[in-house]
Amino acid sequence: MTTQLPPGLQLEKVDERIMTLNVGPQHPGSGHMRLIIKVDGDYIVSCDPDPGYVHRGEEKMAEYRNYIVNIPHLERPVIHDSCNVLYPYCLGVEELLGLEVPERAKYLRVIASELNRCVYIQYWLAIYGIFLGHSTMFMWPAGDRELLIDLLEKITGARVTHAYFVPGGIRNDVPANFEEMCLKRVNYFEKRIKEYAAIFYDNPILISRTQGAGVLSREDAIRLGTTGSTLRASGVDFDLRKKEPYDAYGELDVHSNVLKDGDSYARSKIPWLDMLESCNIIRQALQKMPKSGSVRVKLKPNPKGGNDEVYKRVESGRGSLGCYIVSRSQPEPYRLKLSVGSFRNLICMPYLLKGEKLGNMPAVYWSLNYWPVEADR
Amino acid sequence: MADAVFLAISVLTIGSAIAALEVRSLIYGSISLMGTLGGVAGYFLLLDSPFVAMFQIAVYIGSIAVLILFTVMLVRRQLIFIKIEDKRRRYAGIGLMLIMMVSLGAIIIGSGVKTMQTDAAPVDFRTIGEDFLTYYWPALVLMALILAASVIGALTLARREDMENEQRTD
Amino acid sequence: MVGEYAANFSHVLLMFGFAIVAVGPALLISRMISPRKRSNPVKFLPMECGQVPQGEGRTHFMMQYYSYVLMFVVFDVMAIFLYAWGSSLLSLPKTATLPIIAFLGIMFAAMAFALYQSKRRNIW
Amino acid sequence: MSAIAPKFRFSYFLRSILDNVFWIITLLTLVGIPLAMVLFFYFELPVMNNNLTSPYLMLTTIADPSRQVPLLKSIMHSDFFRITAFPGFGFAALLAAATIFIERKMLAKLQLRVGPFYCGKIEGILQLAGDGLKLISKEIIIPAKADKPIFWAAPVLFVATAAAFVALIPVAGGGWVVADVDVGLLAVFAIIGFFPVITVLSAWSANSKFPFIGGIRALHQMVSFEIPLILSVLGIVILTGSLNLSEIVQSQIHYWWIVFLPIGAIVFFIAMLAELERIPFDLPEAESEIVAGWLTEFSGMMYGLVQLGSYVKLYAFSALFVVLFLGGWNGPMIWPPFPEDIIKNGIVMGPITAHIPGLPLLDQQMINDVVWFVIKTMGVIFMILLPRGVFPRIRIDLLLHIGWYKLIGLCFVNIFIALGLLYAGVLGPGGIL
Amino acid sequence: MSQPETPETKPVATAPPAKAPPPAAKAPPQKELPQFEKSIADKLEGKFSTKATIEFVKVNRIRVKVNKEDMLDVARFIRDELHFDHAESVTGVDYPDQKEIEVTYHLGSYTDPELAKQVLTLATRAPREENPSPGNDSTRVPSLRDIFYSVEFHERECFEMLGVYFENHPDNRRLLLPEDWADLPPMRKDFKIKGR
Amino acid sequence: MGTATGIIKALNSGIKHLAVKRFTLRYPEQKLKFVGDGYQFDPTTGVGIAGYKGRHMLFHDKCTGCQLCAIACEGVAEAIGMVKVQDEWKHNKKGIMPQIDYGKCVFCGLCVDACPFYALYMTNDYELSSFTKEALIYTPAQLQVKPYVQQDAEIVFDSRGATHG
Repeated sequence: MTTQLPPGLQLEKVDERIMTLNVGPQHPGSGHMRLIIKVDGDYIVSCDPDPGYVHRGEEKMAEYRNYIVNIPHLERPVIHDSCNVLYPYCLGVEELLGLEVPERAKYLRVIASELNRCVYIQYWLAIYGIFLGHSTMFMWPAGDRELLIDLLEKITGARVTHAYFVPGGIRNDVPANFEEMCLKRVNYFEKRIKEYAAIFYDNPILISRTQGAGVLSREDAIRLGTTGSTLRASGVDFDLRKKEPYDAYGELDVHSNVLKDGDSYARSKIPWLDMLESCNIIRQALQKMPKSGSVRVKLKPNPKGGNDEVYKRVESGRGSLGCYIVSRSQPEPYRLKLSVGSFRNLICMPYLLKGEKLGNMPAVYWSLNYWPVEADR
Repeated sequence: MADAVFLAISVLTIGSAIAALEVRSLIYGSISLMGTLGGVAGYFLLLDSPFVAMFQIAVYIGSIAVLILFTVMLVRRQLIFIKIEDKRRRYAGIGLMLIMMVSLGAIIIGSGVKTMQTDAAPVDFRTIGEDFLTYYWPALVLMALILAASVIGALTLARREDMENEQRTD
Repeated sequence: MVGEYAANFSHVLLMFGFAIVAVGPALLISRMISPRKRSNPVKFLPMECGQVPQGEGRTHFMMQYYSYVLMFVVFDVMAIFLYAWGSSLLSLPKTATLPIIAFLGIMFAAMAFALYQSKRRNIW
Repeated sequence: MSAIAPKFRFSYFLRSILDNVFWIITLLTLVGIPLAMVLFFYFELPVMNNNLTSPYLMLTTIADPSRQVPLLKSIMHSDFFRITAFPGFGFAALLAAATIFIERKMLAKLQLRVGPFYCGKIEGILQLAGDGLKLISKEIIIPAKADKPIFWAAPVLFVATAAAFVALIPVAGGGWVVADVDVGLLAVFAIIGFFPVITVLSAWSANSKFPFIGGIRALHQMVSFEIPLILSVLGIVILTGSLNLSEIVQSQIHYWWIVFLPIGAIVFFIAMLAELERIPFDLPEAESEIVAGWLTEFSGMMYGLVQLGSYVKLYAFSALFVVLFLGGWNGPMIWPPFPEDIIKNGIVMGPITAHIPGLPLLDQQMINDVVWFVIKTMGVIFMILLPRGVFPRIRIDLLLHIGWYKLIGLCFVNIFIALGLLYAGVLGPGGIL
Repeated sequence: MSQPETPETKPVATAPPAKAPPPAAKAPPQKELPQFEKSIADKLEGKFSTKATIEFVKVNRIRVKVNKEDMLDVARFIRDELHFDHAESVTGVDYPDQKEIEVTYHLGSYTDPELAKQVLTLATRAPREENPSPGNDSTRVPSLRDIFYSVEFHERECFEMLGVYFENHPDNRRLLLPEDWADLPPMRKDFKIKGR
Repeated sequence: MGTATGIIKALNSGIKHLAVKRFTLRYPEQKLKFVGDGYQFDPTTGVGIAGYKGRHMLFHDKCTGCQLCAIACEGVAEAIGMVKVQDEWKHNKKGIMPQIDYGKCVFCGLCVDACPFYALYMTNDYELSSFTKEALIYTPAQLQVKPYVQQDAEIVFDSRGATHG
């Protein structure tokens, strides 16, 4: 209905209700990225992610360095998950060069990779906590992470940028009495993360806030090509550790965690379950690991691959992490492409945030297990 | 002492009332309006009826002024009425005001306010409640109806009219 | 006596004034001793997460919960009437309960309507 | 020598301190003493020994401690003392500072970390002073397009409104309250009504998007939770028939209202959290959504003042909770009585015998009251602080839903409980208890 | 169909009927081909005998090369008949010596548990220009966004990194690079890193 | 009632943790203990020996000036440069030895892997901060000095939680 307006008064148009908010790059609720969000009142009308603030051209850099020297810089996209980000690269180069990894190195790789996954997920969880305004959930994971960081430091010699995996095995053997130390810490760590349930995952306020926020149905999860916890929270049982076992995972009993809801709550719970599963895998691997033996194949100084290409993928903390290497008989890769889980999950962001409430924005955004630095590479 | 306070409150009330009408910025106008309403509360305090004074502050400043502020903030300035300078309108307004003041004054003078004792004991606020629920109960029910009607009317007026535009997916 | 209560309330005002007098100098001192560099105009832009601000700061931004604010105005009045009733309850006759029940009934009907309206998100 | 402070010399540092001391002493003697003399003539001075104190007499009391006690006593019973120091602003600010310290240390303990540690040797007790110094020496940046008068006034008004709230809180028996108002409870609600106004005005004046959203959120939140806040106390008003806070406290000599009206207490507590913008209801300052809400554009001491105001407000609310539900200052006598001979004869300190009859400026009852009041208030403050470590932030629509559906329903349940108790003859005049 | 290939670039891709062995020089040439992968490759072969070239079949990996004109048909067949339902990555590889840019889609499947291990590599080539102006030159391939929704952001990345324009892509904008990037697309070989 | 019990459980968990020991490592007073003496490499087997990758240490009597470490670093950080040293060594004809710029070093340890003569290894010293960039460049003479490190804090588990004892 249109009423007769007094002169000088106009009805405002719809577009004037819409406010454009830049969430990021200098925003406590964004990573190193920007979300251009249009809000109508409390509802998000559209969302346009703008990554690229930490783009460093890792792929270009890799074309100039040989297969060994690529290692320290290729782990930079995700320094919290540096073992896993090197994993597919090492697998790929091993296939290119035709290397056979020693048995003990396979298990140690699995252990280091699972420890690093826990470290990554703890960091992710800490930020998820602070995004939801739960400061304890920031401090606890950030503190308990220290247990495993300390352990990894004893193995690899660095706290986060381990540079531990190399084509052909691992850089160094573990120190003495490692198994006992590892078991003790992993057991305590498992006990600690089980305590998160009462204060975080079973917290009614958290449940009321995240359940039903940003629901990604099974069909959409497949159609959008999501991966990792985002995919498994939507009810698709796809865990590369089980589906395409690499290294020692084939001999271990891996259980992949799947939830059906596909909302923020399920997406945030899957990594937590993954951590418990990781503790399990580490204990198994410690048992089955050969007690001694070689851990590294000796390489020539400048190894060359043939005219070939490989695509290897592993399950990282953020889902499937693929490494595509094109080799042209040079010591350097001709083209190296990292297909990272974060970048694949980025496409969900405009899809899920549309029509969502502004208050749900951080919950949905971070539950996608998106790591801006990795997506930019 | 009371006289001085009365004068001060009068100056505050009338001054801020004038400011509320004359200030160009709407926000400052509504702040001035809050001053006026607070001045009225001051009158009530001077008249030894703190209950009504607190009612005045809590309702008029605490909620109605907030509502006015809120509404003023949400409306852009150029969308408000353009001020139309018209001599006839002004005189008509002044005339209307005079008529209203005279009639109100007549009512007040006729209501027996002249015979009131200034040094009588103040009325306990509980008697207000008692009177409301016994002798004046129709007024209470009437007030409830008015409030209900106002909330319904306000809700009906405030909704947006361009519902067809579909921007939200839920 | 006229102004008896006003004298009591004046303490509240005095406290209000004293707080202003006490904390105002903090701002003044801060203004005096803090550095003031006005060379960089970007410093005085509103916060926009590191981007150049687009659009106005004070747009017509309406939350979908406007009805709650409208309801507040009415229910504030209602609550204070309930205080008048509650504080004088002891000296009231039993029949005086009826008007308050009618009052509450009408108000609850209005509240139900308002809550129903506030639930319909798409009209706001 | 380090590159960060290349010109630092200890002698310079000492010289600057000596400079400051010199100037302070000079200014005090040149300005302070004449000013004090002038002011003494204008102040209403107390009557001592049956004669009005003159300014000269006033100065002589400085030399004679036996004359100071009655003077101090008279000062302590003046309105000025009440407003500035004890039940008023100073006390509130002190408790607010204690609150901040407790919050930091308790939260740190809950989160298995240390918290402030180095500033002030003992567990970082001077951290707050350090923070205050930092804030006061920071530059105040005001956005260019802001509405400057409102922007400057908002923090000050926020503190002042919180202080006005404090004025209504009775701290101890015997009239230890700044403003003993007959309709105290209503006055409290009238003052609470100012907070949304100030918030929304400051948010509007900043002329920026995030403060604007934060201000509107704050408005919705505060305004919605005022109704449950007001209605949850109605049960007490029904049972006591009074709106005076001191009378409400006196009505709880034998039992606290939280025993009979637990639902009202819970509703009041939740509404209080929302009014205070504490986690889980700190939506107006939700940093992950809207940078810092309506505080985004405040910098330096303006931010500090808003924080001061919000902690004073926190004290005032928890004191109100104590007054309404936890029996205020009532409690068993735990303060030991003062020794008789000191009261009569004064203290003997070594060679000097200072005969100061009536040394205790405060009586035993009053100190006991204050101790109980502070203990209870600290308990309530602890309960307000604890959710910050335990709960995440809630969403605005859930918040409003809780406020308007659940809490108001519980309020009416509470009122019916109160009415039932009254009509069943359990409480109220002629009741069993 | 495809352009003649110089032997040192792409190792195999000879006549379609004879499945090329894994081309690595070190691997034994007469290795047994994995059965399951071969069956998939045969299906593709049977449908698009002339259009699609099977370049290699390895354990869990198949590589198919098509012309860019046949891209949409092959991709639709892969989605509908072979049940590959999402793209893991889209990679552009620059071959300046052949004046071509290859765009490689790595396709995987979530719905079919048998295909969970498989990654099908779908490659196509676009002509390359010496002085590129991204979006306006002949370096363009059809977008697979309507078939595999998940390639949307990958194709945007490929567009800005190599200057390959994807036709019918709804949103061909910059993604990672700064807004004022006016140089060559950085992943091309003639874009050199400073100092190397 | 699920909500109420959940809230009570969360509060209970919070209060319980008030009695758990603090986990913080008080850094300048306590320093974490590391395995062994530092990261070393055995070129005969091609496998490293676990240890912390801190500041390097250079044995002048073993370094031949072969530049392999500098070549290894070239693609990583370009932190190693070869400089002339004053001393005369028989095995080091050119008289050049690595000089490491810790403003650029990423502590990956590839230089240690590259050294075939056991001349370079990494120590537990990680406190390298300085006020100038120049002070971060360590000459061969500085690299020769064995750092003094005192690191003794370790994570201790007991019934009241873990601490850095």
